[in-house]
Amino acid sequence: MKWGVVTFPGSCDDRDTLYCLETVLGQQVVALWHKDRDLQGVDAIVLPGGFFYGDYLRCGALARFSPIMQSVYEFAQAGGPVLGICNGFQILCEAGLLPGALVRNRSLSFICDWVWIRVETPRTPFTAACRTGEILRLPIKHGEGCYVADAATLRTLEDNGQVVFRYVDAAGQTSETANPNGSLHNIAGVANARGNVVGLMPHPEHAVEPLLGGEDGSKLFRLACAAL
Amino acid sequence: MLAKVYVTPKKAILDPQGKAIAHSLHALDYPEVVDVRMGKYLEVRLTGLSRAQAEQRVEEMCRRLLANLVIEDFRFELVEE
Amino acid sequence: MLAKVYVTPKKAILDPQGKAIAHSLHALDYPEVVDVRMGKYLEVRLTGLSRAQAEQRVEEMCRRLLANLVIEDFRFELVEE
Amino acid sequence: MNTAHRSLPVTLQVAQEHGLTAEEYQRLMQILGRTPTFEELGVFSVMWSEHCSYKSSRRLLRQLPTSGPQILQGPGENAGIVEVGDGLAVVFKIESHNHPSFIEPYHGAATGVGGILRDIFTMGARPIASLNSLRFGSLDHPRTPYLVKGVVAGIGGYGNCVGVPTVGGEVYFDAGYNGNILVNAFTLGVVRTDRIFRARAAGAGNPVMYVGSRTGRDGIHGASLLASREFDARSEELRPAVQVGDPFTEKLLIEACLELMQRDLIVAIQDMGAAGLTSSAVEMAGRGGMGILLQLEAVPTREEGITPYELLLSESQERMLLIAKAGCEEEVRAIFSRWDLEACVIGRVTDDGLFRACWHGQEVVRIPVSALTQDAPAYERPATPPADLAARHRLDLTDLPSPSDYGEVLVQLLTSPNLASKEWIYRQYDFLVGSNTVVQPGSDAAIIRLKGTRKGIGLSVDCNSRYCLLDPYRGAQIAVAEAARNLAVSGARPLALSDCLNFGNPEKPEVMWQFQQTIAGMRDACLALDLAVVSGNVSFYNETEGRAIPPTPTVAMVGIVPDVTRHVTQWFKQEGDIIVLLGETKAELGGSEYLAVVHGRVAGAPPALDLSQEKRLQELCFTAAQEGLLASAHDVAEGGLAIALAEACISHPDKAIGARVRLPGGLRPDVLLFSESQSRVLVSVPPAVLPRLQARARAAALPLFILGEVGGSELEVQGYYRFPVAMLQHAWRTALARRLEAVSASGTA
Ligand SMILES: Nc1ncnc2c1ncn2[C@@H]1O[C@H](COP(=O)(O)OP(=O)(O)O)[C@@H](O)[C@H]1O
Ligand SMILES: [Mg+2]
Repeated sequence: MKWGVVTFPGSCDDRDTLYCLETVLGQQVVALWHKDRDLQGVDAIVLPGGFFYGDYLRCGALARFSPIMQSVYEFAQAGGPVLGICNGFQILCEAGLLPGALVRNRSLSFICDWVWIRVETPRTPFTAACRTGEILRLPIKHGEGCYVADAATLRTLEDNGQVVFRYVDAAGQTSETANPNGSLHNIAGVANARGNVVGLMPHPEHAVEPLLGGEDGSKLFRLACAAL
Repeated sequence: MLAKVYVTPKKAILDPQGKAIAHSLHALDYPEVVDVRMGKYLEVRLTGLSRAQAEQRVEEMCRRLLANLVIEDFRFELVEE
Repeated sequence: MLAKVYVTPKKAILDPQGKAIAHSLHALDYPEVVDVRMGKYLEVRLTGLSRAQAEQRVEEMCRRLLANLVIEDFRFELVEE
Repeated sequence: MNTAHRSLPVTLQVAQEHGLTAEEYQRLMQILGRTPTFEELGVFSVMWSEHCSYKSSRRLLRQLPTSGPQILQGPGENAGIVEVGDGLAVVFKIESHNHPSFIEPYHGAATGVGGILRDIFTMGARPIASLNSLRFGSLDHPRTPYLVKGVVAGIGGYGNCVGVPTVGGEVYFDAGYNGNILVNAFTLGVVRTDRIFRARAAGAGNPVMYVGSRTGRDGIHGASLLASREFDARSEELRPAVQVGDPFTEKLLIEACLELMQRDLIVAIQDMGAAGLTSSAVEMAGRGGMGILLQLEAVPTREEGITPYELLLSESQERMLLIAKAGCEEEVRAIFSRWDLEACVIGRVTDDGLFRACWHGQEVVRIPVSALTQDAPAYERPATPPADLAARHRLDLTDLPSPSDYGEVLVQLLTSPNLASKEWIYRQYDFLVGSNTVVQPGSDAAIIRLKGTRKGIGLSVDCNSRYCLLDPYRGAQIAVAEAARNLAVSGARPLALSDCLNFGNPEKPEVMWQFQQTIAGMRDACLALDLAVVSGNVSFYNETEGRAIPPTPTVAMVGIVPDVTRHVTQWFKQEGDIIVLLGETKAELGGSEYLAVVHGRVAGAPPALDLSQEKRLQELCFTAAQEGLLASAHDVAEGGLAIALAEACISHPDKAIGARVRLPGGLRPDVLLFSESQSRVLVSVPPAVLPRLQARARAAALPLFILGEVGGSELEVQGYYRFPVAMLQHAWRTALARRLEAVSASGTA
């Protein structure tokens, strides 16, 4: 199992993702550079968080033109597992690999906090060993994490089980107050139709050590390996 | 040549910024405000293109980069300088 | 009545967004792009005002809230609907 | 451009418009032996400005202790450096960005963060944590909410985007800052001790290279002159000086510079901060005893027609100046271009000790470097205490009516802006990026771990300017003691500090007296607590329409946690734990939050401070923490014991826990509850540990009182009040947001 973590100009959590996979979870990892095309034979790809190009114009808008994205696109089309975290999620939406878009938080301000999310489907490589309905405590940190899509797209997502994570309260219930950013249907993460490309706003890579507040996030990485 | 590009949120899509601005305008005592939509305005300065070329190139820039058609509409005008 | 408000960064002020967009347009093979400035475009829908009143009220809204005069300029047009 | 450049003529009047005095102009003429060119006048005016030359503070600052066994770099470089073992050192500094933030809160605060980050990575350190210390006017003042929102968004906007976590800070609201807010930004970085870079020019002939954003006309005379004069109606005219930050470019600069520093390609490097190209070139030449020659036409610009004068003085952000090893230019360029940044040669190091600048072959500046650095003016300004000092200290408790309902007072204090939770602010900061944050904002000190070691770093920033206004000497001592106490109770041993001294106009004898007293207070506290000042910043002229801010010597302190798993947080943890107060409560309501909020008075003498007792208390807390004895420990500060108890119940990030408490008798209730006596800590321990804690307190001759027990869902202070903790928590957490939103209608007024 070999992971690739892409560094774009403006990526911030790329180093954290590498640290999480390599040092904490003991995985084999390579750092991929946005100007390269070679994926170095990785088995799974993570697009990490940060502020690609300063989030100027729109979050993630300018990333899909990076040379590496052509390779990521082909990798995804071939069924390879791709995980987009936060800014990585925004990039996947902008690149058309995931449906919908992410807009300014309802509060209009950046939010850094710990939240609860519920796993809605185990049918992705990143949730394969989670139970449906399992609750995870992960941090969020974003200014534009409000998930939107038109009504038809939302219906398709719900019908096909492409909603992977939803914001919930500690008891696992969706509610307005449990929704930190105004996302439609409390959506925290979605998958493509095939299920191999997943994007989410919360940061699993920041929840892998008890010393730093919890380790629920490691499930997304550990189980992916088992599932592949 | 100057391309003035207007990018606006699609009608059906949430516009939290527009909503917040309308709210503040009400609080500032402008009850006449019915609704606010917040978009982007870009001035793209171009050189060496005919009007027809510019028309086609700017359209393409908008589709590829300047607007996200999932959530935004765009229009533009060209102004000779 | 619709007020179309254009807010643009002042000339001498750095516009990092415009700079980044110009840079990516070049990378996307639009060498004809000389320069990009990025601003805001607002559509403010108004009711019950005469044109003259609207003129004066929107000017005031811009100064008080919609534009940050330290770093931005604004202009607007009124359109009957 | 071939036509010869024509400088504008210089006269005494022009010099005065540049902020120089007649005497300073005379002195400059003597040094040069001629009338300066317009460009030279510009260079002198910024280098001799208060901001760059420290002409009013230099002599007094020498009194501060600045060295110690672990101190690798004290004041004099871009930041201070302290060794922490394992081959690592931490690099840190705090700096002000007050005036720009008042004019344009978002970008002013953002560029403040950008500036302090550059001071850190320019030394080869990766920035891993930031703090900020903020002072705003009263929340009732119409402009305050706008300023608060802009400043906080700006700090977040910049810090989040560059990927450096903001892990703590402080904020106070006081009418004394209505016309002059304070934004002090601190960053800490980590560096291998064998990889430290300094800003010292060397090697005649080595190329001087420019990297980062292109130069525009922004910020000309910004930091240097704006920060060296009072605010008045004319400040509005200085608005073109406003700078807009570009955190994306900064992020590229950080990564590119750190990559560059892995290789052996450069001799020196410094950011272009206040006074831009001029000060970074002159300071690097000065520290290295060299000269520098600049070719101004080679400087990359972003607009047409920029003059040599403007190139020398522009304060465009996100720019670095470095001195490469001759022959390494191409390799340097290649590293920057990988990050889409331009690097170009704009001059070279010389051995003539001169700062020279040419414009298309014509020399426009030729000044001995020493005239701009060590020979800059230094003043011993007159200092006199204010006439009403004795009156300020008068406070007769018998005149003070006792409140009828202490529960009501508690809620009033918990929801007042200075004591309410600061969650509304720090939730806008990414405090997690970097994967080091062990204790996030919300406890007495932030704790971050040092990867690859067992250690942690504790960080705290403190200053109670009300105490400083009433008695600057004691106020400064308390700022140092409190910052250190915050670290000690969190399990960190205080190591060293950086200070940001925010004052009014130093040409006023009363302000100078405040400054003098502050330095003396800081010095004495540092000596007693065994601390060094390794970096800092002085910000004078914080006045509007002749009214100075309260003296505000912000202290940012850094400590080390030998075993990071043994850190301590301030909130109660476990039902049945015993609640203990270490230290003694005295009738000290002078300068207290209670007096200000409930009685509307700022009066009396601030609490006394016994530095030797303080030191014993801190040592006890630190060792007890490292031995794992403490379940929680919380510094008793503003609002006194009542607030400390409430916070211990309600500040837990995801729950609240009750407590039953009986307070010792013998004092008037409001003194008992709200006195701000120093050197007190509220701890909770499992019952089995209590005897050991008692034995230690006895050995250290520290008073210890058992107050009660943790548990239940109510906070009960017997005889005074009883509240469900969930209700207190909600009120406390949401108070600031409610205040800010209530007035969100005030626009940019
Ligand atoms: N109050 C102070 N206490 C200790 N050192 C100070 C103080 N003020 C300034 N210094 C030191 O003086 C030097 C110059 O400071 P400053 O001009 O703020 O740095 P920069 O050039 O990076 O802006 C720095 O090394 C700084 O650490
Ligand atoms: Mg510096």
